[in-house]
Amino acid sequence: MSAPAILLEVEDLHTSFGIKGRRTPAVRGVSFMIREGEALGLIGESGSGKTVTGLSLLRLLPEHAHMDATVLNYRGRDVLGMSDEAFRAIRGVDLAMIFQDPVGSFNPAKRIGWHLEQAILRRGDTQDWHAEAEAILADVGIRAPERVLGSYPHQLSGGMLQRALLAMIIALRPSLIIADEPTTNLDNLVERQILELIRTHQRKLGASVLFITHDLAIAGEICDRIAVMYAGQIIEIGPTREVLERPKHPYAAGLLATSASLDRGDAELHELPGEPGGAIPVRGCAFAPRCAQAMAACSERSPPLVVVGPDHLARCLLHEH
Amino acid sequence: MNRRNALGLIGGSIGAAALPWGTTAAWAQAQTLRAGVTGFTVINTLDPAKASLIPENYIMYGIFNALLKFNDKMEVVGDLAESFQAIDATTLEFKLRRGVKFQDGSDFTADDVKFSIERVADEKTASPNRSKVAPISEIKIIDPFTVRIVTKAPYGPLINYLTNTRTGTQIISRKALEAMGPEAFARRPVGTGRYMVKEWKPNEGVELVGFPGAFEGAPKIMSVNCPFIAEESSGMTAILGNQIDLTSTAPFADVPSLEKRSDVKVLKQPGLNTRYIALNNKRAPFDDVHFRRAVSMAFDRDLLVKAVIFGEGVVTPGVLPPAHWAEGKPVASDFLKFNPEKARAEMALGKYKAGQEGVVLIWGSNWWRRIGEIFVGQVNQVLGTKLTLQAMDFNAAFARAKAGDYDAMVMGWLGLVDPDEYIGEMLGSKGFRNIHHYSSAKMDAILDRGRAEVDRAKRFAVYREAEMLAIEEMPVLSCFTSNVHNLTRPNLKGFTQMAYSNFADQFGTITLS
Amino acid sequence: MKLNLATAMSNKLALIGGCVTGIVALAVVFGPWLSPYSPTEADFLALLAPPSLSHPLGTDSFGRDVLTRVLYGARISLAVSISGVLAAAVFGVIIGMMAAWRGGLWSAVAMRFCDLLFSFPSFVLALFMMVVLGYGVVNIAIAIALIYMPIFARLSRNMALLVKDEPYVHAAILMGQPTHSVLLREILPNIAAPVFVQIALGVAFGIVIEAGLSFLGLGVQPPNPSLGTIMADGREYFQRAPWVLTLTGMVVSIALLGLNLLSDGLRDVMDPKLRARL
Amino acid sequence: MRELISLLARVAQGAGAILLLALLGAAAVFFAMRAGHGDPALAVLGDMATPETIAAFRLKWQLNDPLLVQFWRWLSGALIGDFGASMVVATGEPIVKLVGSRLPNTLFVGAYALALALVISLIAGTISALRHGKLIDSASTSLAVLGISMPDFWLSYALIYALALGLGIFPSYGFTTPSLSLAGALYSGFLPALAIAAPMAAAFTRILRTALLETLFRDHVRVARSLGHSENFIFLHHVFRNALIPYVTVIGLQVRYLLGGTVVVERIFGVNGVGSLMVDAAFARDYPLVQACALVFLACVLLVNFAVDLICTRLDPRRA
Amino acid sequence: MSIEPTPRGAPLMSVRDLTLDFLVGQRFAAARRVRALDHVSLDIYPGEIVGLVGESGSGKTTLGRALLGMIAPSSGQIFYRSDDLAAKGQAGWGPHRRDLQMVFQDPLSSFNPRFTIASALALPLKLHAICPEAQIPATTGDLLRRVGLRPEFGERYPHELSGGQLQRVAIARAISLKPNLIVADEAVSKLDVSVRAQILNLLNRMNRETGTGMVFITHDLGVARFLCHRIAVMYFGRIVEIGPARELFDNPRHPYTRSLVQARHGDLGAVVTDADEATLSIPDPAKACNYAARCARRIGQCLTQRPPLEPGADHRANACFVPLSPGATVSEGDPVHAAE
Repeated sequence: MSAPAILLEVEDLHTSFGIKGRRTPAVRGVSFMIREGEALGLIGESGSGKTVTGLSLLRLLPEHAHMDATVLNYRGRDVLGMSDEAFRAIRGVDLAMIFQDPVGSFNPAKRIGWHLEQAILRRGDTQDWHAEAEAILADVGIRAPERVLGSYPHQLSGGMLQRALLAMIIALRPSLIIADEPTTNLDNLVERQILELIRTHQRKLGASVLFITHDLAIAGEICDRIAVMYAGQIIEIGPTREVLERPKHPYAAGLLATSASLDRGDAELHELPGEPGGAIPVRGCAFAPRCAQAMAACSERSPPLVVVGPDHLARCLLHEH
Repeated sequence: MNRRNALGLIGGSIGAAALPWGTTAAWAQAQTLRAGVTGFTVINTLDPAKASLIPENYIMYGIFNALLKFNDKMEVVGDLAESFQAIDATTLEFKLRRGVKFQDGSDFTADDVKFSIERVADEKTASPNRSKVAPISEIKIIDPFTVRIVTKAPYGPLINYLTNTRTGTQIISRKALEAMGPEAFARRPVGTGRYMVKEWKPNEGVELVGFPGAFEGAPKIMSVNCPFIAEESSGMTAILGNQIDLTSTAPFADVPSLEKRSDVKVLKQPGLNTRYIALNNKRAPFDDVHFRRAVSMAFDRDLLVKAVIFGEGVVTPGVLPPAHWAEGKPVASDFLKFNPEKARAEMALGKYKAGQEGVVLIWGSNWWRRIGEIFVGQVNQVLGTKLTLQAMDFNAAFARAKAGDYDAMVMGWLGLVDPDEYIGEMLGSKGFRNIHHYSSAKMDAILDRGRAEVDRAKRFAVYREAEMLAIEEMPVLSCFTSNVHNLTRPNLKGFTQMAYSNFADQFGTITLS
Repeated sequence: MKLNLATAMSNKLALIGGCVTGIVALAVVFGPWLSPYSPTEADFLALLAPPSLSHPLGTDSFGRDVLTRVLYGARISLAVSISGVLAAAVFGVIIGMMAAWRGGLWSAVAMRFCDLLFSFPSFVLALFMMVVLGYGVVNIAIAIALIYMPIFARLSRNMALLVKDEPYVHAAILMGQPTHSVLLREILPNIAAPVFVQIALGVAFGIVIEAGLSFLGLGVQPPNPSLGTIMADGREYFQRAPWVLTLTGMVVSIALLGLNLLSDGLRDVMDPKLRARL
Repeated sequence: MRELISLLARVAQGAGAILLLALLGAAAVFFAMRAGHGDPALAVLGDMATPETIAAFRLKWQLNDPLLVQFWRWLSGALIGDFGASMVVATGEPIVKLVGSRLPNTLFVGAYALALALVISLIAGTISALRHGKLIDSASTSLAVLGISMPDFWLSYALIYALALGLGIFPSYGFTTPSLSLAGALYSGFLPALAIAAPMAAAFTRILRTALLETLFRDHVRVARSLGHSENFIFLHHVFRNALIPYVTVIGLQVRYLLGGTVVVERIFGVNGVGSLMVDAAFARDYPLVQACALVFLACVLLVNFAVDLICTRLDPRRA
Repeated sequence: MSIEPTPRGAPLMSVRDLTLDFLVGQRFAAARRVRALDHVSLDIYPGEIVGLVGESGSGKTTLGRALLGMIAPSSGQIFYRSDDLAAKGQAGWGPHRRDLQMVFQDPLSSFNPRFTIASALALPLKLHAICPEAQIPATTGDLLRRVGLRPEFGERYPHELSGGQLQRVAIARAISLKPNLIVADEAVSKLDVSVRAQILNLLNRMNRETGTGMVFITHDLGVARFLCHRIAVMYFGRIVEIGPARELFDNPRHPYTRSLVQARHGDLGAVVTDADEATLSIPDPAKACNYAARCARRIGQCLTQRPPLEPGADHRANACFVPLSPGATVSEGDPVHAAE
């Protein structure tokens, strides 16, 4: 079986915020690629740089951000050097994004119908947007599309809005969907449905997904491969089963152990000491201060990504042989 | 033509269209005289018998004629009366002009004269000028064009009081008044003058239109707008910006710089007016003649002329303005001269000492207030008193003055033509301008003599006597008499300025080139 | 990526605003002592002298040094404005906090009263109060207070409504903190920032109100100098001595500029999200 | 249909609120006035008043009746549009006529000023926000701060001396009422309108710039961008449209300053409006006239705010 | 894990028939009434941790707030020991303030940004005279140590601490008064995964060490299972199922509980619609079972009657006419869903 073509290739992505001279790095040399039809999970806690990575890929960073990479190819085309106008042309129809906050994703002054109309017209080959909009809404599990089209965003629940947003993306038929915690603000049951819809429509469209989440379990269900981020770096990346069952990096292992202890209903949950976020040390491994297995060398030099298994890499000195 | 000139030209030509309020005429026909009434926004009536404010008179001068008027040498000459002569000491006979039409088309006759003057004298009319005609005992109509006015006793001021000034004795159309009623008449009066009221917009201005049948001849400019301009400085701005052609006053300070300009003409002459500090002679501390005299010597009147009106006027030598016909040589009295030592010595004679308190009421625009500020500053400095200022609006201040509830107040009168108006009405115990509550039998006796005297030279002597007494007793502190000013556009010709602050009476001869 | 010039700029402007306000404040507080002239004593040898080294802003119709008068006048203007705005702030904040905290009839009545005040054009209200109360320094301050009170009441009500539902306020109540302590300790400090910003703005606008009233002759009465009376005076002899009106006007503008920049700065420093409120 | 009903309900509710505030305002104005000092009798009768004429005057104007009776008489008149007659400024003139002839001028100058402020601020605010951080933004924001630091009366004189007397482009004084000539009104009203508009324009520019910048970074804008919509489309439909909500709201709040500004500016430029009328009435203590002017201004603010409220409802469906 | 056999003894707090309506303000049109709590009854025993689980809008937070008197019920009683607090209005809670405390969802906003941690901790100590003035610094330091923080943290301001640290301080503040009951409203949902475990362990330990009872409000059934002795599942203002945590989780009887459990396991189960579309197919929602619209097991009775919450012998109760039988698996045949 020949592997599907590479859709997106990122190498050494750096993103920082602030003015020259006082920049705070958010993403520090992230590299990965996504094949066609593949779902890659980007996992991390707050401040790990996962969202910034997604925004960087779509050039949606705020103005005071600075982004750079050595390679950023989409379908083999260099995206990095594209003009803003040229990049805009592929945005939406090739690369699309679902955001965390469904309520804020809609212009509060416009009806849902308007939003869908604009999205459908953006693709540009439709005679009857209204019929298509109704069809897509029905497709994302909305029972009364007519009512939803005529509603203002504030009249709908988060779940409904997230469905409508998904409908807009489906209408554009992109080949890569970046989903940034699309279900974090939703209730559990709705969360499930949205995840289900994303999975279904991904398959229908044959699209790839970059799934950004803090929830290991969700990533495990949706994704083919998983990349775990910590302090702006990918610290472990590999096939989902590999990473979830045989995590190599102590941080990934710790997270998994925590989740597992909760799922098992242990009397005492497994704890990772310390907290994510905070200042990144100048030298050495960013996780070292929280790491139970930290060695002297860990605070000396930054560990490189090393191969720890088939298609499985980890950024830890423990595995550097 | 350079760009700036072009802009100016455009601005000017559109500007001519953008007049204050009444621009109807401006759009319709080119010749409209725009005569700004500056410093006032309120007139209440255009009925001569009722009018009390100077801006009312400004307009009425052009609507009415009186039996007599002042010529440009300030001599009394006939107006509606062709001639007049004294039959005896108490009777004046007037031969009236024939063929004079009122603005309503009716004929002017002796009956209108009798009616107009008796109306002022009638208590029911409540005319502020009633006292001027009160001594008249009878007005006899000899024939339709001959009238005799008989007074109870010889009455000197009468001639002056029958002129077209602030006297209320302008001749109105009896027919019109009786047909319209006094209220309507006050809004749209009917006289014999060269202008009629076209529209009176309360608080905005008056629009006048020429009366073609006027006995003095139709005016040269038939349409006149008289906008009320609250600030004198705005009037200046307006005339500099070619929004008006003529103003009724000018800001004193700017007169020198305006005189240097070629785009505006300044008319000025010594005026018939007086600005003074009114004192409450019935209340401490100004109930003490020594204190009054001391205060009079404790401030420098020359300084007031310099600092308040920037030299646009002179120190009042006694009580009467020097421009007055009655004023001959200046009165020389130490009591009117700034002299700190003498002032303190004089105060020592009286019952009030340094530290004495008193309140001086001030009101009106800044230059009016400056009188009080300088006065209080200097007096306190010289005498060590503790006089203070209290600012209020004129009505409130005047109400307190009338009620006797004040110590001192800055006051002034404008456009009074007879010495009796200045001294008799201000210092006579029954004078209606006597807000000073000054009462002196001696003064009253002198004033009675003055009123009874008809000979000009003798009257002069009597009023000089009254002035000397006033200086001796110092019931008021005369300060200065200001020049009267009018600003005109350079292209305006034919306006004759008079000392008593005239205005609309001259519109008929004005031309704009 | 673009360097964010606007942020840097706004902070710099705020700094300038603070400096200008500081200089004006210092000048107003200490200037009169340093000035060799009296604000009210006339020098009739130097009437309407043009600006010179000895009289940087020239002299007025009394020969008084305009700079000295401006310093004293600014003192009165500032005092009037500050006391008016502070009174407005105190009453407005009390009304607003009570309305947000308790509601109830009195709060509703007070808020309706504020709405009513808020519906009068600002200067019309000031003018009206001058007619009702008469001229004078204290009455101007009252007018300014009435103009500004509804703004503070609304602002603090809106802010307090937000803060009131903050968990830390609930926590305080649950801890058994008495109401006055909750209001003073938990709520007041957290609505103070926008109130301070508004005070700075209000003082600026109060100066304009005072100057406008005095300019018309309805405000501060001579011989007390105030920025408005000095300018009104200057208008009377503008042709002869234009410096009195223009230079005083510029001083007013500089003071307002300082206060406005300062309030901008305060807003940015204290809470960048504040702009959206009120 | 439902929208129409809700709109009508809103209008009715707004009208009710306005009426209530206007009534409260009337009461406040009346009683505040009577609580103050100054005798209207003397104010009218002036220098030569005798006690008898004063008494007659008090009788004529029914000033001897109990306050409540006077209030009721005045209010019941006011409700049918009769504010009585002016006492001083134009004795005996019906106030309705007096104010009625002035109101168009004030409304015209006010609307003119508002229009100028809107045009200036829309252009400056938009450019400023789109080029934020650039030189033109700094220039416009600095100008805006400068603008709000120019009190209107002082700006009036600056404009008169620069544009009217200096360059001679505009009239220095006076105003042509719009019913006589619209062109004349636009021309002669320009400087007064500009003097009022400049500080407003500055305030509006700042709020529009802030609102645009805030909206620019909203999530839905980023979403629209992520969908590949053009920047023009996004600016028009997502940014500008939404920034109008706070912008219009602030306009509603600023109207009280704008109308307040007409008072001084009208007097300086000789515009015969309600503002200059009120100043004269204030000087003269013309009680009924001051009351009527204050109420007319109150009504203007209430109506404008009501209109702004309706517009905001249109702009922001969350408020409906 | 120490699941104590609850309930036993007299309840600490009892809620009886608690109903709470919000009026949703439509300024001119008639205000709409939204029922946040619908005849809720619940007992909380001393030392017990009761979990309130449900989706947003289920009324769990409202119930928690009503327990503390932060919101006035429309009807029903709230007993503290045997004292009916609700009958006395706000004042009813006054004497018991010290006994009833709360931990909030957002740690940062539950501290006044103007005060240091130490002064935030000191204030309740002072108010209730927990210890002599002089000992307050020592006591606050001690409290911080108990929640795993160094006493030096006391000098810092809230924004200088991370979310997890602040939540520890919040717990310290709550336990400083030695309350009988703490209401923890989504106390861990804003925290990162790794930190959440720390806080859960801390809460668990505190409960064991101090015996403080807790009402733990969460949307996460798994978290509730770990921490709580008993769990009450809420749906649209009603408790639909209640029982010992582990049993309820392992063996749900109400279909809604089951879908929550399934959702945790990554299965969508039978849930088909969002809540806001749910009422579309119900003729008279006021009379039907709340859950009927989304329920795959509904029968005719569900549309005409409200199922009561009937207690069973095993301390469990559920409000369902067709409860799942014990041991039923996910794939067990459900009544056919008569869709649309």
